Amino acid sequence: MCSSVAFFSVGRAPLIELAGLRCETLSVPRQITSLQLWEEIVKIHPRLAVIRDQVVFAVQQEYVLLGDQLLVLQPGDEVAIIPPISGG
Amino acid sequence: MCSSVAFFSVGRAPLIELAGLRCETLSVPRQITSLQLWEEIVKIHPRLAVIRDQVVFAVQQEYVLLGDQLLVLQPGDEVAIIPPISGG
Amino acid sequence: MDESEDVPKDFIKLKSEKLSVDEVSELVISPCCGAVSLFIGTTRNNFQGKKVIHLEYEAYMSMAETEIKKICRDVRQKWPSVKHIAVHHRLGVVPVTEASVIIAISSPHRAESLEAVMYCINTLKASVPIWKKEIYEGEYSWKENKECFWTNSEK
Amino acid sequence: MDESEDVPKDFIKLKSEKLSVDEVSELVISPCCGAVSLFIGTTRNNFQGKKVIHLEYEAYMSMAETEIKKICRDVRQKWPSVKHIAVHHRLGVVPVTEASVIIAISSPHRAESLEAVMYCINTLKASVPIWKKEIYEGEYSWKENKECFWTNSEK
Repeated sequence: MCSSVAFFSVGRAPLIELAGLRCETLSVPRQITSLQLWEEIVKIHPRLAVIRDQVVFAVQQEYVLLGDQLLVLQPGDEVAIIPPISGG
Repeated sequence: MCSSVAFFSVGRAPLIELAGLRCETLSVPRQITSLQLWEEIVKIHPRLAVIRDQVVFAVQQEYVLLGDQLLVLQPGDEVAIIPPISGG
Repeated sequence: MDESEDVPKDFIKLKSEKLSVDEVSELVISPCCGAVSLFIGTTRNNFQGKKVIHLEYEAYMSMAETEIKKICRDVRQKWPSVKHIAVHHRLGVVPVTEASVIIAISSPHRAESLEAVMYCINTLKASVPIWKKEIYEGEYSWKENKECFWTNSEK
Repeated sequence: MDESEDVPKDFIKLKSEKLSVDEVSELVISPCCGAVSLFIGTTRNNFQGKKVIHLEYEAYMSMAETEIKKICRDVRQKWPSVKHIAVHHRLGVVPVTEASVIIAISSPHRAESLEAVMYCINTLKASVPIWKKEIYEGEYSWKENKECFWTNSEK
Protein backbone atom coordinates (compact mmCIF):
# COMPACT_ATOMS: atom_id res chain seq x y z
CA MET A 1 0.00 0.00 0.00
CA CYS A 2 1.16 3.45 -0.76
CA SER A 3 0.40 6.78 0.78
CA SER A 4 1.03 10.12 -0.80
CA VAL A 5 2.38 12.62 1.71
CA ALA A 6 3.20 16.24 1.31
CA PHE A 7 6.61 17.03 2.73
CA PHE A 8 8.13 20.40 3.00
CA SER A 9 10.64 22.39 4.89
CA VAL A 10 9.28 25.21 6.92
CA GLY A 11 10.76 28.62 6.74
CA ARG A 12 13.35 29.90 4.38
CA ALA A 13 15.57 28.55 7.11
CA PRO A 14 18.73 26.51 6.38
CA LEU A 15 16.86 23.78 4.50
CA ILE A 16 15.44 25.87 1.74
CA GLU A 17 18.75 27.48 1.19
CA LEU A 18 20.47 24.11 1.11
CA ALA A 19 18.11 22.20 -1.13
CA GLY A 20 15.90 24.83 -2.68
CA LEU A 21 13.16 22.78 -1.13
CA ARG A 22 9.76 24.24 -0.37
CA CYS A 23 6.93 21.78 -0.77
CA GLU A 24 6.58 18.51 -2.63
CA THR A 25 4.50 15.39 -2.53
CA LEU A 26 5.95 11.93 -2.32
CA SER A 27 4.47 8.46 -2.47
CA VAL A 28 5.70 6.23 0.31
CA PRO A 29 4.55 3.03 2.04
CA ARG A 30 1.68 3.72 4.39
CA GLN A 31 3.70 2.24 7.23
CA ILE A 32 7.27 3.42 7.32
CA THR A 33 9.75 4.35 10.01
CA SER A 34 10.67 7.99 10.28
CA LEU A 35 14.25 7.18 9.34
CA GLN A 36 13.13 5.30 6.21
CA LEU A 37 10.99 8.29 5.25
CA TRP A 38 14.02 10.51 5.64
CA GLU A 39 16.01 8.23 3.38
CA GLU A 40 13.28 8.39 0.74
CA ILE A 41 13.47 12.15 0.81
CA VAL A 42 17.27 12.17 0.66
CA LYS A 43 17.10 9.97 -2.49
CA ILE A 44 15.38 12.87 -4.21
CA HIS A 45 17.36 15.63 -2.51
CA PRO A 46 20.84 14.22 -1.83
CA ARG A 47 22.08 17.58 -0.59
CA LEU A 48 19.92 17.14 2.49
CA ALA A 49 22.06 14.18 3.65
CA VAL A 50 24.50 16.40 5.52
CA ILE A 51 21.86 17.82 7.84
CA ARG A 52 20.61 14.41 8.98
CA ASP A 53 21.64 15.08 12.59
CA GLN A 54 20.15 18.56 12.61
CA VAL A 55 16.53 17.91 11.75
CA VAL A 56 13.36 16.30 13.00
CA PHE A 57 10.01 15.74 11.32
CA ALA A 58 6.71 17.21 12.27
CA VAL A 59 4.03 14.77 11.11
CA GLN A 60 0.65 16.46 11.19
CA GLN A 61 2.33 19.10 13.39
CA GLU A 62 3.62 16.63 15.96
CA TYR A 63 7.36 16.24 16.39
CA VAL A 64 8.88 12.89 15.36
CA LEU A 65 12.57 12.18 15.73
CA LEU A 66 14.36 10.41 12.87
CA GLY A 67 14.64 6.79 14.00
CA ASP A 68 12.82 3.52 14.33
CA GLN A 69 9.44 5.00 15.19
CA LEU A 70 6.82 3.57 12.85
CA LEU A 71 4.67 6.16 11.15
CA VAL A 72 1.20 5.29 9.94
CA LEU A 73 0.56 7.82 7.23
CA GLN A 74 -2.73 8.81 5.69
CA PRO A 75 -2.95 10.17 2.15
CA GLY A 76 -2.45 13.90 2.27
CA ASP A 77 -0.65 13.87 5.60
CA GLU A 78 1.61 16.81 6.14
CA VAL A 79 5.25 16.05 6.93
CA ALA A 80 7.50 18.98 7.68
CA ILE A 81 11.27 18.86 7.92
CA ILE A 82 12.17 21.00 10.89
CA PRO A 83 15.65 22.52 11.20
CA PRO A 84 16.96 23.61 14.62
CA ILE A 85 14.71 26.27 16.07
CA SER A 86 15.69 29.69 17.34
CA GLY A 87 12.55 31.42 18.56
CA GLY A 88 12.34 33.62 21.62
CA MET B 1 27.35 62.02 79.07
CA CYS B 2 24.01 62.47 77.51
CA SER B 3 22.88 62.57 73.96
CA SER B 4 19.63 63.96 72.72
CA VAL B 5 18.12 61.79 70.03
CA ALA B 6 15.02 62.28 67.98
CA PHE B 7 12.89 59.16 67.96
CA PHE B 8 9.79 58.66 65.98
CA SER B 9 7.63 56.01 64.48
CA VAL B 10 7.38 56.06 60.74
CA GLY B 11 4.10 55.92 58.98
CA ARG B 12 0.64 56.11 60.40
CA ALA B 13 1.28 52.42 60.74
CA PRO B 14 0.34 50.41 63.87
CA LEU B 15 2.60 52.45 66.16
CA ILE B 16 1.02 55.81 65.65
CA GLU B 17 -2.36 54.31 66.16
CA LEU B 18 -1.22 52.53 69.29
CA ALA B 19 0.65 55.34 71.00
CA GLY B 20 -0.36 58.47 69.16
CA LEU B 21 3.37 58.76 68.63
CA ARG B 22 4.87 60.74 65.81
CA CYS B 23 8.15 62.45 66.72
CA GLU B 24 9.81 63.32 69.99
CA THR B 25 13.25 64.00 71.32
CA LEU B 26 14.73 62.16 74.26
CA SER B 27 17.91 62.54 76.25
CA VAL B 28 19.72 59.25 76.72
CA PRO B 29 23.28 58.14 77.56
CA ARG B 30 25.56 58.50 74.58
CA GLN B 31 26.40 54.82 74.79
CA ILE B 32 23.38 52.64 75.30
CA THR B 33 22.27 49.24 74.09
CA SER B 34 19.38 49.19 71.70
CA LEU B 35 17.28 47.29 74.23
CA GLN B 36 18.01 49.91 76.93
CA LEU B 37 16.97 52.63 74.50
CA TRP B 38 13.72 50.79 73.88
CA GLU B 39 13.11 50.61 77.61
CA GLU B 40 13.68 54.36 77.93
CA ILE B 41 11.07 54.95 75.27
CA VAL B 42 8.61 52.53 76.85
CA LYS B 43 8.91 54.43 80.15
CA ILE B 44 7.39 57.42 78.40
CA HIS B 45 4.99 55.44 76.20
CA PRO B 46 4.01 52.35 78.21
CA ARG B 47 1.46 51.32 75.58
CA LEU B 48 4.34 50.46 73.28
CA ALA B 49 5.43 47.60 75.58
CA VAL B 50 3.14 45.10 73.89
CA ILE B 51 4.79 45.49 70.50
CA ARG B 52 8.30 44.79 71.80
CA ASP B 53 8.62 41.66 69.65
CA GLN B 54 7.27 43.35 66.54
CA VAL B 55 9.63 46.26 66.08
CA VAL B 56 13.21 47.15 65.25
CA PHE B 57 15.01 50.47 65.28
CA ALA B 58 16.49 52.30 62.37
CA VAL B 59 19.35 54.40 63.71
CA GLN B 60 20.39 56.96 61.13
CA GLN B 61 18.44 54.82 58.64
CA GLU B 62 20.29 51.60 59.43
CA TYR B 63 18.35 48.72 60.95
CA VAL B 64 19.25 47.74 64.53
CA LEU B 65 17.53 44.88 66.30
CA LEU B 66 16.45 45.35 69.93
CA GLY B 67 19.13 43.64 72.00
CA ASP B 68 22.61 43.93 73.42
CA GLN B 69 24.07 45.87 70.52
CA LEU B 70 25.76 49.01 71.84
CA LEU B 71 24.69 52.21 70.11
CA VAL B 72 27.00 55.20 70.05
CA LEU B 73 24.64 58.09 69.54
CA GLN B 74 25.45 61.59 68.42
CA PRO B 75 23.27 64.53 69.41
CA GLY B 76 20.50 64.88 66.87
CA ASP B 77 20.72 61.30 65.67
CA GLU B 78 17.52 59.99 64.16
CA VAL B 79 16.10 56.83 65.69
CA ALA B 80 12.99 55.41 64.04
CA ILE B 81 10.81 52.69 65.51
CA ILE B 82 9.99 50.41 62.62
CA PRO B 83 6.90 48.19 62.74
CA PRO B 84 6.72 45.07 60.52
CA ILE B 85 6.92 46.10 56.89
CA SER B 86 4.52 45.23 54.11
CA GLY B 87 5.80 46.79 50.91
CA GLY B 88 5.67 45.18 47.48
CA MET C 1 -15.21 42.26 37.28
CA ASP C 2 -16.66 39.42 39.31
CA GLU C 3 -13.91 37.04 40.36
CA SER C 4 -15.96 34.05 39.30
CA GLU C 5 -16.11 35.44 35.75
CA ASP C 6 -12.36 35.69 35.51
CA VAL C 7 -11.76 32.19 34.15
CA PRO C 8 -8.16 31.36 33.21
CA LYS C 9 -7.35 32.37 29.64
CA ASP C 10 -4.44 31.88 27.24
CA PHE C 11 -3.59 34.73 24.88
CA ILE C 12 -1.33 33.57 22.06
CA LYS C 13 -0.35 35.78 19.16
CA LEU C 14 2.26 35.65 16.39
CA LYS C 15 2.33 38.94 14.53
CA SER C 16 4.59 41.20 12.52
CA GLU C 17 3.64 44.45 14.29
CA LYS C 18 5.61 45.88 17.18
CA LEU C 19 4.83 44.22 20.51
CA SER C 20 3.50 46.25 23.43
CA VAL C 21 4.48 45.48 27.02
CA ASP C 22 1.49 47.43 28.33
CA GLU C 23 -0.90 45.51 26.10
CA VAL C 24 0.46 42.11 27.09
CA SER C 25 0.53 42.90 30.81
CA GLU C 26 -3.03 44.29 30.70
CA LEU C 27 -4.20 41.01 29.15
CA VAL C 28 -3.22 38.98 32.18
CA ILE C 29 -3.98 41.34 35.07
CA SER C 30 -6.77 39.91 37.19
CA PRO C 31 -8.56 41.35 40.23
CA CYS C 32 -7.94 38.12 42.13
CA CYS C 33 -4.20 38.08 41.38
CA GLY C 34 -1.49 39.99 43.20
CA ALA C 35 1.34 39.13 40.84
CA VAL C 36 2.22 39.48 37.18
CA SER C 37 5.60 38.33 35.93
CA LEU C 38 6.91 39.13 32.48
CA PHE C 39 9.78 38.21 30.27
CA ILE C 40 10.73 40.34 27.26
CA GLY C 41 13.22 39.06 24.71
CA THR C 42 14.87 41.98 22.90
CA THR C 43 17.21 42.19 19.91
CA ARG C 44 20.84 42.66 20.91
CA ASN C 45 23.17 44.84 18.87
CA ASN C 46 26.02 42.34 18.82
CA PHE C 47 26.85 38.68 18.55
CA GLN C 48 30.38 37.48 19.22
CA GLY C 49 31.78 40.86 18.29
CA LYS C 50 29.73 41.21 15.10
CA LYS C 51 27.37 44.17 14.84
CA VAL C 52 23.77 43.02 14.46
CA ILE C 53 21.65 45.21 12.13
CA HIS C 54 18.36 43.52 12.91
CA LEU C 55 16.72 40.13 13.30
CA GLU C 56 14.23 38.38 11.06
CA TYR C 57 11.84 35.80 12.49
CA GLU C 58 9.68 33.29 10.73
CA ALA C 59 7.43 30.56 12.06
CA TYR C 60 5.66 27.36 11.12
CA MET C 61 2.60 29.32 12.15
CA SER C 62 -0.07 26.75 12.90
CA MET C 63 2.32 24.38 14.62
CA ALA C 64 3.97 27.18 16.60
CA GLU C 65 0.57 28.13 18.01
CA THR C 66 -0.13 24.50 18.85
CA GLU C 67 3.20 24.14 20.64
CA ILE C 68 2.64 27.33 22.64
CA LYS C 69 -0.80 26.03 23.64
CA LYS C 70 0.91 22.86 24.89
CA ILE C 71 3.26 24.97 26.99
CA CYS C 72 0.28 26.81 28.49
CA ARG C 73 -1.30 23.47 29.34
CA ASP C 74 1.90 22.28 31.01
CA VAL C 75 2.16 25.53 32.99
CA ARG C 76 -1.37 25.05 34.33
CA GLN C 77 -0.56 21.51 35.39
CA LYS C 78 2.64 22.52 37.15
CA TRP C 79 1.27 25.70 38.76
CA PRO C 80 -2.51 25.24 39.11
CA SER C 81 -2.97 28.69 40.67
CA VAL C 82 -1.78 30.45 37.50
CA LYS C 83 -4.59 32.64 36.13
CA HIS C 84 -3.86 34.16 32.69
CA ILE C 85 -1.02 33.47 30.27
CA ALA C 86 -0.07 35.70 27.34
CA VAL C 87 2.59 34.82 24.79
CA HIS C 88 3.18 37.31 21.97
CA HIS C 89 5.92 36.56 19.45
CA ARG C 90 6.88 38.96 16.71
CA LEU C 91 7.64 37.75 13.16
CA GLY C 92 9.51 39.43 10.31
CA VAL C 93 12.03 42.18 10.92
CA VAL C 94 12.76 43.11 14.55
CA PRO C 95 15.11 46.11 14.98
CA VAL C 96 17.71 46.30 17.74
CA THR C 97 16.20 46.94 21.25
CA GLU C 98 12.69 45.98 20.13
CA ALA C 99 10.91 42.96 21.59
CA SER C 100 10.78 39.65 19.73
CA VAL C 101 8.79 37.90 22.44
CA ILE C 102 6.78 38.95 25.49
CA ILE C 103 5.45 36.45 28.00
CA ALA C 104 3.20 37.53 30.87
CA ILE C 105 1.63 35.35 33.54
CA SER C 106 -0.59 36.27 36.48
CA SER C 107 -1.12 34.38 39.70
CA PRO C 108 -2.49 35.18 43.17
CA HIS C 109 1.02 35.04 44.66
CA ARG C 110 4.34 35.82 43.03
CA ALA C 111 6.35 32.59 43.20
CA GLU C 112 4.06 30.79 40.75
CA SER C 113 4.05 33.47 38.07
CA LEU C 114 7.82 33.96 38.29
CA GLU C 115 8.57 30.26 38.01
CA ALA C 116 5.97 29.79 35.29
CA VAL C 117 7.46 32.60 33.16
CA MET C 118 10.89 31.05 33.45
CA TYR C 119 9.53 27.64 32.43
CA CYS C 120 7.56 29.21 29.59
CA ILE C 121 10.48 30.98 27.90
CA ASN C 122 12.82 28.02 28.42
CA THR C 123 10.32 25.63 26.85
CA LEU C 124 9.43 28.02 24.04
CA LYS C 125 13.08 28.14 23.05
CA ALA C 126 13.28 24.34 23.14
CA SER C 127 10.15 23.38 21.26
CA VAL C 128 8.31 26.11 19.33
CA PRO C 129 9.03 26.03 15.57
CA ILE C 130 10.22 29.60 15.04
CA TRP C 131 13.47 30.62 13.33
CA LYS C 132 15.66 33.65 13.68
CA LYS C 133 18.09 35.06 11.15
CA GLU C 134 20.65 37.53 12.42
CA ILE C 135 21.53 40.18 9.86
CA TYR C 136 25.04 41.61 10.15
CA GLU C 137 26.73 44.07 7.83
CA GLY C 138 27.02 42.20 4.54
CA GLU C 139 26.22 38.76 5.91
CA TYR C 140 23.67 36.86 7.95
CA SER C 141 23.34 33.73 10.03
CA TRP C 142 20.47 31.41 10.91
CA LYS C 143 20.55 30.97 14.65
CA GLU C 144 20.07 27.84 16.68
CA ASN C 145 18.81 27.82 20.28
CA LYS C 146 21.05 25.80 22.54
CA GLU C 147 17.78 24.68 24.15
CA CYS C 148 16.44 23.14 20.87
CA PHE C 149 15.29 19.78 22.21
CA TRP C 150 16.59 17.54 19.41
CA THR C 151 20.02 19.09 18.99
CA ASN C 152 20.35 20.40 22.56
CA SER C 153 23.93 21.31 21.93
CA GLU C 154 24.47 23.36 25.11
CA LYS C 155 27.37 24.79 23.16
CA MET D 1 23.44 54.18 21.25
CA ASP D 2 27.04 53.15 21.62
CA GLU D 3 27.33 50.12 23.83
CA SER D 4 30.17 51.68 25.78
CA GLU D 5 27.90 54.58 26.75
CA ASP D 6 25.29 52.31 28.18
CA VAL D 7 26.71 52.15 31.70
CA PRO D 8 24.63 50.23 34.27
CA LYS D 9 22.03 52.41 35.94
CA ASP D 10 19.58 52.09 38.83
CA PHE D 11 16.21 53.80 38.50
CA ILE D 12 14.46 54.04 41.85
CA LYS D 13 11.21 55.90 42.33
CA LEU D 14 8.57 56.10 45.05
CA LYS D 15 5.58 58.06 43.81
CA SER D 16 1.85 58.45 44.26
CA GLU D 17 0.97 58.50 40.55
CA LYS D 18 -0.09 55.41 38.63
CA LEU D 19 2.83 53.21 37.60
CA SER D 20 3.46 52.43 33.92
CA VAL D 21 4.78 49.07 32.79
CA ASP D 22 5.87 50.54 29.45
CA GLU D 23 7.78 53.33 31.16
CA VAL D 24 9.60 51.01 33.55
CA SER D 25 10.50 48.48 30.87
CA GLU D 26 11.77 51.23 28.53
CA LEU D 27 14.08 52.45 31.30
CA VAL D 28 16.02 49.20 31.39
CA ILE D 29 16.06 48.15 27.73
CA SER D 30 19.62 48.21 26.42
CA PRO D 31 20.98 47.55 22.93
CA CYS D 32 23.50 45.11 24.39
CA CYS D 33 20.89 43.13 26.32
CA GLY D 34 18.63 40.37 25.00
CA ALA D 35 16.49 40.00 28.09
CA VAL D 36 14.26 42.10 30.30
CA SER D 37 12.40 40.49 33.18
CA LEU D 38 9.66 42.23 35.11
CA PHE D 39 7.62 41.70 38.19
CA ILE D 40 4.40 43.64 38.80
CA GLY D 41 2.69 43.53 42.17
CA THR D 42 -1.02 44.32 41.79
CA THR D 43 -3.79 44.92 44.28
CA ARG D 44 -6.00 41.89 44.84
CA ASN D 45 -9.73 42.22 45.38
CA ASN D 46 -9.86 39.85 48.32
CA PHE D 47 -8.05 38.72 51.43
CA GLN D 48 -9.20 35.63 53.29
CA GLY D 49 -12.69 36.05 51.96
CA LYS D 50 -12.91 39.78 52.74
CA LYS D 51 -13.53 42.15 49.85
CA VAL D 52 -10.64 44.60 49.45
CA ILE D 53 -11.70 48.11 48.38
CA HIS D 54 -8.18 49.42 47.83
CA LEU D 55 -4.73 49.54 49.40
CA GLU D 56 -2.88 52.46 50.94
CA TYR D 57 0.90 52.51 51.02
CA GLU D 58 3.26 54.70 52.95
CA ALA D 59 7.01 54.70 53.26
CA TYR D 60 9.90 55.91 55.39
CA MET D 61 10.92 57.61 52.17
CA SER D 62 14.62 58.34 52.50
CA MET D 63 15.39 55.02 54.15
CA ALA D 64 13.26 53.09 51.66
CA GLU D 65 15.32 54.54 48.82
CA THR D 66 18.53 53.67 50.65
CA GLU D 67 17.37 50.09 51.20
CA ILE D 68 16.38 49.70 47.55
CA LYS D 69 19.81 51.00 46.53
CA LYS D 70 21.36 48.32 48.74
CA ILE D 71 19.29 45.69 46.95
CA CYS D 72 20.53 46.99 43.58
CA ARG D 73 24.10 46.77 44.83
CA ASP D 74 23.54 43.18 46.00
CA VAL D 75 21.99 42.27 42.65
CA ARG D 76 25.04 43.57 40.81
CA GLN D 77 27.32 41.54 43.04
CA LYS D 78 25.35 38.35 42.59
CA TRP D 79 24.71 38.79 38.85
CA PRO D 80 27.51 40.97 37.45
CA SER D 81 26.12 40.86 33.91
CA VAL D 82 22.94 42.69 34.96
CA LYS D 83 22.69 46.00 33.08
CA HIS D 84 19.87 48.27 34.29
CA ILE D 85 17.58 47.95 37.30
CA ALA D 86 14.32 49.86 37.77
CA VAL D 87 12.23 49.72 40.93
CA HIS D 88 9.08 51.84 41.01
CA HIS D 89 6.87 51.66 44.09
CA ARG D 90 3.58 53.48 44.36
CA LEU D 91 2.50 55.23 47.57
CA GLY D 92 -0.91 56.37 48.74
CA VAL D 93 -4.11 54.80 47.44
CA VAL D 94 -3.74 51.91 44.97
CA PRO D 95 -7.07 50.65 43.53
CA VAL D 96 -7.73 46.98 42.81
CA THR D 97 -5.84 45.62 39.74
CA GLU D 98 -3.41 48.58 39.68
CA ALA D 99 0.30 48.10 40.28
CA SER D 100 1.85 48.84 43.66
CA VAL D 101 5.34 47.87 42.54
CA ILE D 102 7.11 47.26 39.23
CA ILE D 103 10.61 45.84 39.04
CA ALA D 104 12.44 45.54 35.71
CA ILE D 105 15.94 44.23 35.11
CA SER D 106 17.88 43.82 31.87
CA SER D 107 20.79 41.49 31.16
CA PRO D 108 22.47 40.11 28.03
CA HIS D 109 20.94 36.65 28.66
CA ARG D 110 17.72 35.77 30.36
CA ALA D 111 18.66 33.63 33.37
CA GLU D 112 20.34 36.53 35.17
CA SER D 113 17.48 39.00 34.80
CA LEU D 114 14.88 36.41 35.80
CA GLU D 115 16.78 35.35 38.91
CA ALA D 116 17.64 38.95 39.79
CA VAL D 117 13.98 40.04 39.60
CA MET D 118 12.99 37.20 41.90
CA TYR D 119 15.72 38.15 44.38
CA CYS D 120 14.78 41.81 44.13
CA ILE D 121 11.09 41.42 44.99
CA ASN D 122 11.82 38.88 47.74
CA THR D 123 14.37 41.18 49.36
CA LEU D 124 12.21 44.28 48.92
CA LYS D 125 9.45 42.57 50.86
CA ALA D 126 11.90 41.59 53.59
CA SER D 127 13.76 44.83 54.13
CA VAL D 128 12.32 48.00 52.57
CA PRO D 129 10.42 50.18 55.08
CA ILE D 130 7.09 50.50 53.32
CA TRP D 131 3.70 49.74 54.86
CA LYS D 132 0.43 48.65 53.37
CA LYS D 133 -3.04 49.12 54.79
CA GLU D 134 -5.81 47.01 53.31
CA ILE D 135 -9.14 48.79 53.25
CA TYR D 136 -12.20 46.53 53.44
CA GLU D 137 -15.82 47.55 53.69
CA GLY D 138 -16.05 49.36 57.04
CA GLU D 139 -12.69 48.19 58.38
CA TYR D 140 -9.02 48.03 57.55
CA SER D 141 -5.90 46.14 58.47
CA TRP D 142 -2.19 46.95 58.48
CA LYS D 143 -0.47 44.13 56.67
CA GLU D 144 2.74 42.38 57.55
CA ASN D 145 4.96 40.64 54.98
CA LYS D 146 5.80 37.13 56.00
CA GLU D 147 9.26 37.92 54.58
CA CYS D 148 9.84 40.84 57.03
CA PHE D 149 13.33 39.97 58.21
CA TRP D 150 12.90 40.64 61.93
CA THR D 151 9.54 38.97 62.41
CA ASN D 152 9.91 36.47 59.57
CA SER D 153 6.78 34.73 60.68
CA GLU D 154 6.31 32.52 57.60
CA LYS D 155 2.74 32.25 58.84
